[in-house]
This record gives sequence, C-alpha cells and structure tokens, in this order.
Amino acid sequence: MFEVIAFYTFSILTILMFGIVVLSKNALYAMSALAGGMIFISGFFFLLGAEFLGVVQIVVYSGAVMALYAFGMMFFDTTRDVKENIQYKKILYTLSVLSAVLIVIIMSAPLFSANIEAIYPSMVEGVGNTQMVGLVLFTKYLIPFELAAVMLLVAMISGILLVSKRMEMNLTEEDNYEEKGEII
Amino acid sequence: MDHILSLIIFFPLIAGIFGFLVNKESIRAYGITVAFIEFTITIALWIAFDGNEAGFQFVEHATLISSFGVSYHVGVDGISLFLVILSTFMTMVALIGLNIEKDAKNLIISILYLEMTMVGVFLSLDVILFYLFWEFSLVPMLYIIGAWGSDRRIYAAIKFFLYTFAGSVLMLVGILYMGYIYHATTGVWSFSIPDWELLILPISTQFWLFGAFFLAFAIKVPMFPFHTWLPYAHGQAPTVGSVILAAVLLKMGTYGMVRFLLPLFPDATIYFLIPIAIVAIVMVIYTAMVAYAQKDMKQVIAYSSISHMGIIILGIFAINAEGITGSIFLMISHGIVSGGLFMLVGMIYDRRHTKLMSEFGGLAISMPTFATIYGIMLMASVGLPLTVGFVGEFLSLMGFYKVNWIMTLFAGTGIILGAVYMLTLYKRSFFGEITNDKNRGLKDINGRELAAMIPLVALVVILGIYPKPILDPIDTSVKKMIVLMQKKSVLPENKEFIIKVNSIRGGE
Amino acid sequence: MLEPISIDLVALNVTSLLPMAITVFGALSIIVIDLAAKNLQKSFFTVLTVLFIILSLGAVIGFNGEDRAFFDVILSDGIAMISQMIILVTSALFVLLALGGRRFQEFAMAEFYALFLFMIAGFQFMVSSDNLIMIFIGLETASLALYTMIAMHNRAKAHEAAIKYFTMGALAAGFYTMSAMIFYALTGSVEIHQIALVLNARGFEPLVGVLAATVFMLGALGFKLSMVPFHTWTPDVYEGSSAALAGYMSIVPKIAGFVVAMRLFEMLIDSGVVWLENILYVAVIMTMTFGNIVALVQEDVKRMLAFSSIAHAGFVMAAILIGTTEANAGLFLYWILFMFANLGAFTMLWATRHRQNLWDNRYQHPFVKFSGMIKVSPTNAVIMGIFMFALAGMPPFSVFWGKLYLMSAAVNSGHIALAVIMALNSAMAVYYYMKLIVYMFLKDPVSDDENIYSSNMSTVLKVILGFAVFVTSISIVLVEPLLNIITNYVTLSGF
Amino acid sequence: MIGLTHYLVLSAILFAIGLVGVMKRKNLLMLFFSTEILLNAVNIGFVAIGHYYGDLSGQMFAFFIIAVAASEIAVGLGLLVLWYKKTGSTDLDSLSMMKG
Amino acid sequence: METYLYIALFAPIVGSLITALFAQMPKKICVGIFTSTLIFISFISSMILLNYVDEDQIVHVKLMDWISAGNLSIPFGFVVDQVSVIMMVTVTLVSTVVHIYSIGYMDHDESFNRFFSWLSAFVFSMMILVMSDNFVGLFIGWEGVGLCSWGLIGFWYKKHSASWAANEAFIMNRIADLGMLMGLFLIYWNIGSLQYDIVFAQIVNLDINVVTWIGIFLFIGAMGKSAQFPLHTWLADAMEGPTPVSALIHAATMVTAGVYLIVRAGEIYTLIPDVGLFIASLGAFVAVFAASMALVNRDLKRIIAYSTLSQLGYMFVAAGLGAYWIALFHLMTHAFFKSLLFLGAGNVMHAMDDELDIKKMGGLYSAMKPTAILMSIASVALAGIYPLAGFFSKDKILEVAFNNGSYFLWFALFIGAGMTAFYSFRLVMLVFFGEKVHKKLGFNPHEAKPFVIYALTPLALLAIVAGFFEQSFHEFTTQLLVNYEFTLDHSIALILIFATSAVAISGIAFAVYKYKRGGFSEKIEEWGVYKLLINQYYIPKLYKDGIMKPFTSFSKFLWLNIDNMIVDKTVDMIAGAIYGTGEKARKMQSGNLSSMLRWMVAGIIILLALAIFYRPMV
Repeated sequence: MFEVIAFYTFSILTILMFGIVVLSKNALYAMSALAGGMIFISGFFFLLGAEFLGVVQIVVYSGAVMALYAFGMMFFDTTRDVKENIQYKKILYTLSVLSAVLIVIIMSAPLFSANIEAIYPSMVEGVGNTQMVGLVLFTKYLIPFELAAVMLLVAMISGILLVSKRMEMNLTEEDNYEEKGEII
Repeated sequence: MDHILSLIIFFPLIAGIFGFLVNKESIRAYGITVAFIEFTITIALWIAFDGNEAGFQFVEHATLISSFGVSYHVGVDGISLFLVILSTFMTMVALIGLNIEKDAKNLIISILYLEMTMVGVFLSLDVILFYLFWEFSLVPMLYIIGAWGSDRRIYAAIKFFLYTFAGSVLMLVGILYMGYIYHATTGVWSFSIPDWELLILPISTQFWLFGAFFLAFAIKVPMFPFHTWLPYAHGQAPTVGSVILAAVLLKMGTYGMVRFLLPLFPDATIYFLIPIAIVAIVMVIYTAMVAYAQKDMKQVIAYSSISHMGIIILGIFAINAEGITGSIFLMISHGIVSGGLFMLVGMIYDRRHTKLMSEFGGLAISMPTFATIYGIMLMASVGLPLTVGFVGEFLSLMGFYKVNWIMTLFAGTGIILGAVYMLTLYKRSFFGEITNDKNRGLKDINGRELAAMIPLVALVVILGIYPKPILDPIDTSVKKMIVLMQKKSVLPENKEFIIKVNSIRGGE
Repeated sequence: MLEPISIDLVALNVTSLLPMAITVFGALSIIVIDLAAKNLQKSFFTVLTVLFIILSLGAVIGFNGEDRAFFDVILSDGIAMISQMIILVTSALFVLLALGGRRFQEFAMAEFYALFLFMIAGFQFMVSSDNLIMIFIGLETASLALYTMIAMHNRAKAHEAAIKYFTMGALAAGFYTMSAMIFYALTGSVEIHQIALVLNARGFEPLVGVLAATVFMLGALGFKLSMVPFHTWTPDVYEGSSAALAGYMSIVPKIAGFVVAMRLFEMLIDSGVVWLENILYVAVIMTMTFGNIVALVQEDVKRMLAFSSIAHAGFVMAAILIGTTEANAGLFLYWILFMFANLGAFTMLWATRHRQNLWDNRYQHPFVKFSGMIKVSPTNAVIMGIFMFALAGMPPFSVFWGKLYLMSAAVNSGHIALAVIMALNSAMAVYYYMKLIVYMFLKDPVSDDENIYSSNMSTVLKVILGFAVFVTSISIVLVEPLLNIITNYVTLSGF
Repeated sequence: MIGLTHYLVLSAILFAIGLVGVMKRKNLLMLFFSTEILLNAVNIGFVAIGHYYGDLSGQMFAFFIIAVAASEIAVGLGLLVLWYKKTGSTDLDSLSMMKG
Repeated sequence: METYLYIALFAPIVGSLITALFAQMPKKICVGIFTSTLIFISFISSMILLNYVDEDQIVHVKLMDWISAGNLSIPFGFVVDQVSVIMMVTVTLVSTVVHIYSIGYMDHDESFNRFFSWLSAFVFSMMILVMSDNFVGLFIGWEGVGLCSWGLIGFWYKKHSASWAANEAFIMNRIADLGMLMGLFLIYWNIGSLQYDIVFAQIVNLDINVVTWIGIFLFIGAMGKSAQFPLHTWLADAMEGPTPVSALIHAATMVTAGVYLIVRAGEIYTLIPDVGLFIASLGAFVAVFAASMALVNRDLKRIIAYSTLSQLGYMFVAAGLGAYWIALFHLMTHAFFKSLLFLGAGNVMHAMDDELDIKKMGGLYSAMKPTAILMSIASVALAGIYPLAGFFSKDKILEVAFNNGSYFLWFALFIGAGMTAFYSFRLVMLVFFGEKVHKKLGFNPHEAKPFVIYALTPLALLAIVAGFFEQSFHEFTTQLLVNYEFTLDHSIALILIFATSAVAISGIAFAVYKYKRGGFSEKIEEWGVYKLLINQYYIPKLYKDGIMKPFTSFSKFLWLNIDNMIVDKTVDMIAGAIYGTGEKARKMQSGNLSSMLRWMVAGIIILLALAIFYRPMV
C-alpha cells in the first residue's frame, strides 16, 4: 500500500516538475523544477531497492549537474523570463501528442516475461544493494567503468578547453597575410 | 605476338602519360606518331590474324579478382578485329586533321586515352573489363566536348555523359545478375564472355537480362527515342570529337548488341525482334526526315548517323549471316564515311565559323577539290555501289528481308530519304552562285586536311570495290555465332526460326 | 553471503584490450607531455598520435586470442578487428592532415590530439563489444570528443556545427537508451547475443515491443549513419568543421555505426523480422535518393560531399539489409575504397582552404572556386577529378569495385529491384560529381593565381594526396587481397 | 500493486515530456534540460525492470547513463559558453549560418 | 576475247579517271580527244566482240569476288552475249559520237575537262550495267549511271534549276531502285544466287506468286530509270543538262536501261504474262501521255524529251508483251535517231545562244542547212516512215500489240504514232522553216563546226539504214532471247503497216500544212486541253504541292515539335524533375536546429506508428 501511494505521489510530482521544466518561461523555475524532479526520481530508486543509485542520482544530478547549470545560467544571464519564438506550433503539438500516445501504448504492452532468469541477481541473501553494485561494477562492468572514467576525462578536458582563454585567439588571424578579410 | 592485344590497349595509355613531357609545339606530331604506331600495330594484328578461325585469337587471360571471377581477359575475333582497326585508324585520321591550338596537349592526350578505351571495349572478353572501358570512354569524350566545343558545350557534354551513363548502370545490374546465374549454375564465378556463351538461360531470365543490356546499347547507339543527346553532342563537339564519336563510339552500342544480346539471349532476341525492328525503322525514317529539316550542316550528318545506325540494328536483328556480317561491315563503313563527313564539315567551319547551310551556297566554285571529296563521301553515305557504304547497307537490308519484307521495304525508304537530305544539303551548300561574299575567297582544302582525307577517300573506294578481306573474317565468326545461337535457344520454334532465316527458300 | 571473488586472469583475455589501452595510454601521455613540456610543435603531437595509432593497429593485427574477454563485455571478433583496422588506418591518415601549410587553432593544442586518441578508443570499444552499455559508453566517449574537436576549429560556423551535432546527439542518446531499455525489458539482458537468444525463445512476442526497441535503435544509429530523416545534421556539421575533420567524420563514426547496426539488425533480420527488412528497405532507398537529390542542387563542394556521403551511407546500409556474408564483406570493402576516395577529396579541399572567402559570402569551397582549375593548377585538377570519378563509381577507380560488389551481393540474394535502384542512384549521383569536373575542366578560370589552390598545401598533404591517388587508381588490384582479408574476418565472426 | 507496467508507462510519459521539451525549447540551455529528462525517464525504466527481473544490469545501465548525462552537460555547457561568447545569445534561432 | 571485253569495259573509266585529274584546270582540248579515242577503242572492241558473239560464242569472265557473306556470293562477273553485245555496240557507238560532238559543243565551257570525265564515267557505268552477269552488277551500273546522270544534269551547278533537276532525277531513281533492291532480295532468298544463268535456270521452279512479285519489283526499278509514269517528271527536267548529255543519257542509253532490264529478265517475265500485260499497258499509256505533252510544248529539248518518253513507252509495250527482241531493236534504232535529233537540237541551241523556245526560231534552214537535214532525217525516222529505221521497229511493236489481241493497246499506239509524226514535224517546221522570228529578236545563228557535223553523219546513216538489219538482228538476238511468235496473217500485217504509215504521214502532212501558214492561232492557248498539256497534266505541280511541300513541313514538324519538344523535352523534364525535387527537398534542410530535432522525433513517430500498425506478412 505504501508502495502504491509512494509511486503515485512521486509520479505525479515528477511529471509535474518535468512539466514545469518543459513549459515554464522562466529559466530559473525550470531549473529548480528539474532539480526537484531529479530528487523525486531518486525516490523511485529507493522505492525499487536501488539505494546506491538513488544516492548517486541525488549527488550527481542535484549536486553536480544542477550546480553546473546554475553557473551556466548566471553566465548567460537568463535568470529572467526568456522569450521563445516557437514556429509551426501545430506540427509541434501533433508531434507531441503522437509521441506521447505511441510511446505509452508501446510501454503498456506486456514486455515483461516471467520466465527470464536474472544473470546478475540483485538480491542475494544478506548482501546489500551497494555491495552488489560494487561487485558487479568491478567485475563484469569493470571495462565500461574504466571507459566511463575516460569519458569523464574527455568531458573534463572538453569543458575546460572550450571555456578557456585559448579558444579566444585565432592562429590563422595572427599569421601574416597581406590580404585582409573575414576569416572563415 | 602473344601480348599484342595488351600492347594495343595500353600503348596509347602509356604514350598519353609520356605525352605530358612533350612540349606544346611538338605535341601534335607526337600524337600523330603515336596514333600511327598504334595503327601499324593493329595492322600487324590483322596480318597475323587467322581469317579462317572463327573463335577468339590472341587470347590473354590474367585473373584480377579470383574470388569474384573478374579477370583481365582479352581476345579478338572477326567481329571485333575490324572495329579495333577502325578505332585506331579513325583516331589517326582525326589527329592528322586536328588543328586546334588551344590546350592542344590536353586534347591530344585525351584523344589517346579515348583510343585506349575504345580499343579496350572491342577487345575485352571479360564483361567487367568491358564495362570498365565502356564507362571510361565517356570521360575523355566529356572533356573533349565540354572543353573544346562551341557555345552550349557544357550542356551537351553533360547530357551526353549522364544519358549514356544512366543507360549503362542498368547494364551493370544485368551483368551482375548474369554473373550470379553463372555462379549459381556452375558454382564458379566468371564474367568471361566465352564462358557465358555456353550458358543456356530460361526464357524469362533472358527477357530481363536482354532488357538491361539492350537499354544501355540502345542509348549508346542511339536508338529512337533515346537519341536526343547525339545531335547536341555533335552540334557542340569540336571536329575531332564528332569524328571519333560518330565513327567509333556509336559502334560500341551495336557491337555490344552483336557480342552480348545475340549469343547470350537468343530466345529473347527473337522474341523482341519485331518490336526492335519497328523502332529501328521508325528511327531510320524519322531521323532521316528530321535530318532533312535541319539548318545546320553538322546536324544533318548527326541525324543521318542515327538513321544509318537504324539500318545497322536491323541488320543485326536479321539473325542471319548476311544481315549480321553486313551490319558489322556497315559499322565500319559508316565509321569511315561519317567520320569523313564530320571532318569535312569541320574544315568548312574552320574557314567560315558557321555551319549553317544558309550561309553557304556555291562552295563548289571557290573550293572545287573540297567539293569533290565532300561529294564522294556524300555518295558513300547515300550508299552508292562501289563505295563502302553500299556493301553493308545492301547486306543488312537483304538479311532483314528474310525476316520481314514489308518492314524491309519501309527501312529501305531510308535510302531514298538519305538521298533526299544529303543531296539537298549538297545543293544548298555547294551548288548555285556564290551569294555570300564571305564564301568567295575561301581557300580550298590544304595539305594537312588532304592528308587526313585522302586515306578516307581511298578506303571508301577500295573497300567499296574489294570488301572481301574484311567480310570473310567477319562472316566466319558470325556464322559460328549463329550456330551457337541456334544451339542455345531454348524454344524449338526459335531454333527453327534461326534455321529458317539462314536458309534459302524457307529452310529447304 | 557474498562469496569471495576469484577471477581467472587468463580467462579475462587481457590482450584483447591492448589496442584500446594503447590509444588511451597515448592520449594520457600526450596530456602529460603537454603539461611537462610547453611549446611543442603540432608536428610532434601529430606524429606521436600517428605512432600510437600504428602501435594500436599493430596490436589489432597481432591479436589472436579468444573472441570474448572481460566477462563477455569485450567481443573481439572478425568485424571488430576489421572495423578497428579501418578506423585506425583512417585516423592515421586523416590526423596527418593537421600538418597543412597553414596554422590552425585546434592543431596547435595538445588536447586536440589527446581527444583524437580518446575518440579512437571510444570507437574501438564501440565496435568490439556486443554489450549495449559498453557500446553506449564508447559511443558517447567518441562523440563528446568529436563535438569538442569540431568546436575547436574556432570559427562561428564550427561552433554552430558543434552545437547542432551535440544537441541532436543528445536526443539520439536518449533514443539509444530507450531502445536498450525496451530490449532489457523484453529480455532481461543488455547483451546482443543474449537478447537474441531470449527473443528467439520468446518467439519475438510481443512483437510491438521488439519493433519499438528496433525503432529507437534505428533512430539512434540512423543518426550516426545519417539515415533519412535523422541525417539533418550531416551537411551543416561537415560544412562547419574543417575539411580534415569532415572527411574523417564521413568515414569513421559511420563504420562504427555500421558495425553496431550489423550486430543488432542482422540478428533481427535473420530471425525473420520482416518488418525491419521492409523498413530498412525503404530507409535505404530514401537515404540514397535523398542524399543524391539534394546533393544535386548544392553550391558548395563540401556540402555536396556531405550529401553524397549520406547517399553512400544509404548505399552501404543496403548491405545490412541484404545480410549475406558477401554483402557484409562488400560493406567493408566499399567503405575502405570509399575512404581512400574521400580522403583524397577532403584533403584536396583542405589543401585549397583559403583564409578568406574569395568566391562566396558563405561557402569556403563553392563550385565557382574550382572553375578552370585545369588551366591554373592542372595537377591538382586532375587529382581532384580522379577522386570525383572514384566517388561517382566510375570504373576503374576505387568506389566502383565497392559498388560492383555490393550490387552483386544484392543481386545474388535476390534483391534485384534494390540493385536496380542502387544503379539508378549511382547514375543520378554522377551528375553532381560531374558538376565539379565540369567546373574544373570545362569552365574558364576565375583567377590565374595558382597559389589560390595551394594555400594550405604542404609536403605531407602532397604525400597523402599522392597515396590516395595511387590507391584509388590501382584499386583494381587491391580488391582481391582486400576481399580475402575481409571475407576471412567476416566469416570468422559469423556474419 | 504497482507492476512493471506502471513504471514503464511513467517512464514513457516522462520520455514524451522530454521529447516535447526537445522539440519546443528554443533556449539552448533549457533544451539541454529536456535531454536530461529523456535520460532520467529511461533511468526509471531501467531500474524498475532490473528490480522486477531481480537483475542488476538495469541499475548498471542507469548508473552509466547518469555518468553520460553528466559528461554531456559538461561538454554541452562548454559549447554553449563558447557560442554565447561569440554571439551573446543562447537562442537556438541564432544558429542560422548554415542551411540548405 | 577476254582482253577485248576488258578493253571495252575499262577504256572509258581509264579516260575518266585520268581526265578527272585535270578537272579543275582550264580547258585542254587533248582531254576531249583522249577520252573520245578511248571510247572509240571501246567501240572497236565491242564490234570485235559482236563479231565474235555472232559466231554463237559467249564470253563470260569473272574478274574477282566482290561481296560474299552467308550463302551470298557476288562476283564481279561479266558476260558478253547477244543481248549485251548489242547494247555495248549501241552505247559505245552513240558515246563515241557524243564525245566527238562534245569537243565542239563544250568548246567554250570553263569546265570542259570535268565534262569529259563525267561523260566517260557514265559510259563505264553503262557498260557495267549491260555487261554484268548478275543482278547486283547490273545494280552497280544502274546506280553508277544514276550518279553520272546526277553529275551531268547538274553540270552547270551554278544554275539553281540544274542542280534541282539533278537531285530530282537522282531521288526519283532512288525510289525505283528501292523496288529493284527488293526484287533482288526476293530473288536471292528464293534462289540463293543473283547470277543470271542460275536465276533463269531455276526461276521456273518457284511459286508463281513469288515470281510475280519479283517481276513487279524489278519493273518498279525499270520504271524509275526509264521514267515511266508516275516517275516520269525527272526526264523533262533533266534537260537542264548540256545537250550532249541529253543525247547520250536521256535519249540513247541510260533511260533505256529499264527496257534492257526487262529484256534481260525476259525469262522471268515470260512466266508472268499478267505483269507483262500491265507493263505493256503502262507503256502504251505513257506513249500517248508523253506524246500529248510534246504536242504543245515550246521548249526544243523538252519536246524531244517527251518524245523519248513516248518511245520508251513503245519499247515497254513490246517488252511487256514478250517481244523482247523487238523491244531491243526499237531501243537500238531509237538510240540512233533520237541522239541525232538531240545533237541537232544542240546545234540549234548553240546557234541561238542557248535559246530554247521554238516559237522564237523559225527559218533557220537557211543558216544551218546540214543540221536541218540531219534533224529532218531523224524526225522522219522517229515518225516511222519507210524506209527509215523507225518504221521497222515501231511498226513491229504495233504489230505485236495487235497480234497479242490487245487491240486497245494497239489503238493507243496507233494514235501515238500519229501524234509522234505531228509533233516531230511541228518542231522541224517551227525551227527550220516558216517566218524568221529570230531575226526580230536579234539572234544571229550560225552553223556548227564541220567536224561536229561529220561526227553526226554515222548516226544519220544508221537512222536511215538500221531498219534493214531487222532480219539479222532478229536471228542474232533470239539465239538468247525468247522468240516472239507472230500468228498474224500476212495480209493483216500489211494492212496494219499501211494504216500506221498513213497515220504517220497524215500527221506529218498536217503539221507541215498547218505550220506553213503560221501555225495555230493564239486562241488555243485558252483551251483547257492546252493548259492541261502545257502544264504537264499538273503532275509536277502535284508532286511539288502534294509531296514535296508536305514532306518538308512534316519534317520541320518532326524536328521542331516532336524531336525538340517531345522527345528531348521528356529527357530534360526527367532531369529537371529530379533537380526540382532536389530544390524542394533542400527546404527540409532549413538549418534550424529545432526543426532538425523535430524531424528526428517525427521519424521516430512514423516508425513507431508503423511498428504498431504495420504488420507485413512473413
């Protein structure tokens, strides 16, 4: 019973929050709603027994990602209302409604099969979720994990590089050309 | 002598590459020399060729892609021998007659490449190799038309290129399907024509493949209604381009018909015989009439080429030795004659910078020798006996007569209409008083031009009087092919048909 | 209670990781070197990158271990090998384009080379796994590096291109995860071989689920492979990136995408999902035709090449639809041959890259730029002409053989209509390649200054061009050995 | 009882919301928000499926998706900053140099 | 004897080719002499051969193979038998005279050398035509004479009308040649050979329908060369050529080739009397038809040309009815007197500075007596008055017609004979006698050079005496040809002879009587019949308006409307459509990120919808 109530509460809240994200004109509201939605999603994770993931969700999203966004927003000076010039609204609405309907129809199909045996069981007697996750992560998914590290490194390098001062100079411009003109 | 065919194919290529080193002033001499050497080699080939042997000779075979059956496979038989000689000969003549100064180096090297591809098409026994040369022949021609042509050259060049290219891609599918069937039947990949010729195909397969191949050839020939690229190409091309285009490139289409359609798909050939013949006849009459309506001298000859190609097609689809031999001979003679005519038009264009007949009149007064040579070529084009034009036309029509006499009668109107437009052209341009003062002081044909024309005129007469050395080897190979067709055809009535059209008095 | 983990190191097959490890190590070492020693020239980094790539290539070629490694996460089968080879060779060739005659922002930065190697590693992981998670991470690693590299070109257009690519990439990532989720829901697994097993066991029921998963995967991979209608980024991104990178993008990300598509879609088609076959059929035709038709009307060579690469991708995708060994071998053959032609074409664009827009307000390489090139710079014109002919599928140049083989594969598996459409499309494609030829050879020059066509030319570029011309021209003799190698690898992995 | 389907439908709805955002948003920053929604929607699905199968792969996938999302944001924001510096706008319609 | 054969055959071409080298040089008298000599040599050889053949021996040689393909084998083979030798002698004889005559006639022409080259080439072609031992060889000559005729009619190519007439002649002949070619094909595919001996030996084995078709096709060929209705218009127009050409080609030799063909193929035509009757009927029709046009024409040469046409009709009547030797005989005699007539006309023309209107002449007798006598002889011969050549041959034809029971034919010919006599003497009277109109117009006529006149004397002599060789000719030719059996009573034959002679004489008398008094009044020019005749039954006009103009405009229509607007436009339209689609599809590429994303989502939606609703049957 608790599960049902929790599910519906969280569901409504997440949908609401994300609805605000998508529809709000105010970037600040949108960002706050996004952060809220993320936290509610972690609620589902806890509900589903994925405590580790729930924590990660809160830490990464609400912590790191939102902080990034907040900095970005300050930089872009978009805390006030943003004007959006939306074209071809009919197409947009049609596509929105259609996508929602179709995806929901598909998801409500009986995708689940009872006679599939878990390969990496999440519930082993006396072992917590975090422990299990650690186990699988460092055996089976060791390589993806390492690669994810590489990916984060790439993201880090990219992030630093893209906002660094070095991207403001232009070597081609510095070259001594006789002609003048727009650099392409 | 073992590798003479490779020599013939690749000599122009190598010479072309080295041509970049030759300086501008002497490039023309270089081109002529190379073409002459090439021609000499082909003559040597002719001498070494055994005319009594019907099969392929001087065959060379080297595998290129063994897992896919693609190989470098060349050989020559009576059918291709003379087309090869025609190619090298016309290239030589065209180069002798060449007088373009602008970027002559690029032009001459392009012509040499073109020569390689033409020879390659006729000598290839591997279909992929054939296709390779077939497609590649478009490139130098595109360049020649597009770079040295007249005002609308680019339109004409692109039209020529795209049209023919589009036609041949379907042939590629056909080739691949044929290869697949060969593989499915024998378990071996092969694209070699002699191998394919042994394959007996079911009727429906034959139909499809016939269609795929036929379209490519029909566009190349060009058959009505796929002919509209040709007048543009000719109209815009420089003389040398027109000469080679008319003399050799068009023959690739008809050569393809003889080489592929007949021996590979005998039943489909017989099935489609009448429709194709009707188109060919329409083509003969229609283009002859269109030729008559032209104002531009070169266009007349361009359309007349189409008309003559109609007769060639008719001869091929007669499926008897007389018709096919005749049409192959007609290919050669038309090559010589139309090439010559285009050169002559080019000469007059060099002098007057126009090709409109209304600008001329009375040219016979100012340029008598020119007019005489023009007249000889014209008469050969009209198909006067004892010129080269008659033999092929006579045999082709005679061959087709056995298939259907009424259609032959209609096709025969081509020889009347041919006389109509050709003589009208001659009258308008050469006869009458000189009305346009610009024509008055025109110089008669000069040494260079004469050097180019005399071989052509000589051939027109010599081959008209003594075509035997050419007819015999062709005939030998054609007869062998007909026997093959007869053996291969699936339906008994088609077998009978082939026997019938090849015998006097209905198969007695 | 949790049992102690005991892992057999031998069973891990660590050597299978060697190629990727080398590239990652190379990337890290470049960063470290850059930190340690300032003011190193781009040539140093370029060559170093090439060296690492060669080492990695050596590791790929030298690999002879088991298919599966690291708990089946790594799958070093034949197509993984062959695609890695293609990726590495292409990367080595294209990174050398950094050594052009002019200085460019991105090539002066060591990070570029590091990102480049990371990207290669990402693609390597992507192709050598059938675990959807692994593929995803590899894909994202590579993509993120690629976005950055595009932006590093540091022109407004480059930034625009990067943002467009990034945003659409993010959406595609959403599609990918959605697809993976549905597959997971259906089968409880994220490994393709396992998915296949379970799906077969379930008899592909509920079909709508399978199809939905396929649809999202089509969206995600279609984006990578620039399949209509997920292709819209292609021309803009190519136009915005430097020619060197654009050329690279037309080859490597796509081959990685093809490998994944082969693993997933062929499994489905082979199991009799006719729907997918039909959809792919339509998609292939649409992609080919759309690419060709729009390429016809382009004014810029690079954009034209972008659309043409859409068409080429469509052409090659037919191989996945056909699904025979011959077709799959044809796919790789085609792509290798296409790579050389494209390498040449983009290198040429790169070499003619001029600092200013002399010809058009918007485009760097409008057709007009090349008009009359044969008179001003004949060698370059002839070389460019050869590449155009090659791309157009003119025999005897490289791409023709790929086309031949693929069409043959289509014919052999009974897809004659497809073969005909492919043929017609190649005929259509000829027009726009010919357009450049027409400009170069048949029109009059706009300028007599030969330097205009060699403002970024350097010895290295000349060597690369020479190499590309050589390979493109003699490809007729390369086909046989290439086919042998490819067929060998492809058959090994059971495709 | 709450079954898997509930979660999946929720996931679907959220995914659709994400799609709407992606299609509708003209402010690039807010458009990036929407891509986060897409990934989060899928995350819920993965974890739920994993839960009902008793399998950890779903959680693993979700874990990696979070990592990917974070990386994407880093790069995306970097690009956006670059663009903003150049044009002073984060409006999507300002990306209009290339078309056709 | 083969040597003589080759000499007879090749002497003219040697002359022609050598002369051709001088074609562009100024006049060289030796050119004329040289070619004339060679033709004369050819004539001598022909005479020797005639003598040889007379001993009942046939010369048959094969020079070399020409065309061989499939089962076909055509050699260059030549045969000298009774028929061909007659033709050879006639041709070379007339040619020799014409050549010599031309030296004088073409004296002032700037293209003197070219003329002789063409003329000799013509003789060579004609020799091939008559000497060939197969149909294709005949066809070579057939086309060869056509070519030379083209070159000679259009000899004064600066004149528009001349080159037009040349083309007309060539094209008209081509039409007929097609028929002939069809005939050859039919023969080949039924017999397997085109050699005369083989064909004639086997023709009897063929189905009668096939033989009929062969006969029809060959006759179509003959119709063109011999200018039979409806292909007759070119002959009158061909008078644009120099007069010696008209004499040689368009009177004596080339136009009779059609008759020669029918005679040669007599073995075929005897099998198909119906076709023969048709030929005869057409011949009789042309005989009257052409004669009627000659009645009113005022052009000196055209009158003679129509007369030729009419006489050809007579020959066809004979040939059609199976009297081959008579046709041949008339052919020969006609060659003599008709070329004489033409050459005389040439003299008159020269005298009158190329004026051709006979109404502008008159009274020329005083100025040019020899010519007047020669022409009168020829006219008498033409009219068929005893004892001149025309009498013997023409009367025989009438006799044949009567004998055959074709009284209608006979009657037509009978009328024709009267008309012939009338127009011949109308011409003589108007030109040589009566009022000297030319004086008023300021002409100053003079007689031709003596050697020209001397050159004509052999012809005149033959025109007078040739008739007496009838019996020996009969014996000679029927060794080869099918004999014609007269079943007519001798008395009836005699009556016929008298009747014919009477009508001829009365025709002459009428003409002399009428034109002594200044001819008919101007009023008859208002008559419908006169208009019909002077306009040649409106046939040239019909051809011009009914065939040429529609052909030209239809050609233009095909070119401009069909070829350019439909066939070519279709191609361009396909290309344009593809290109246009490209331009349209390009709009999809708006460059707006939002719409790009929407496209992606739309793609997914479409696919999802398909996933749900589209279920292909496996």
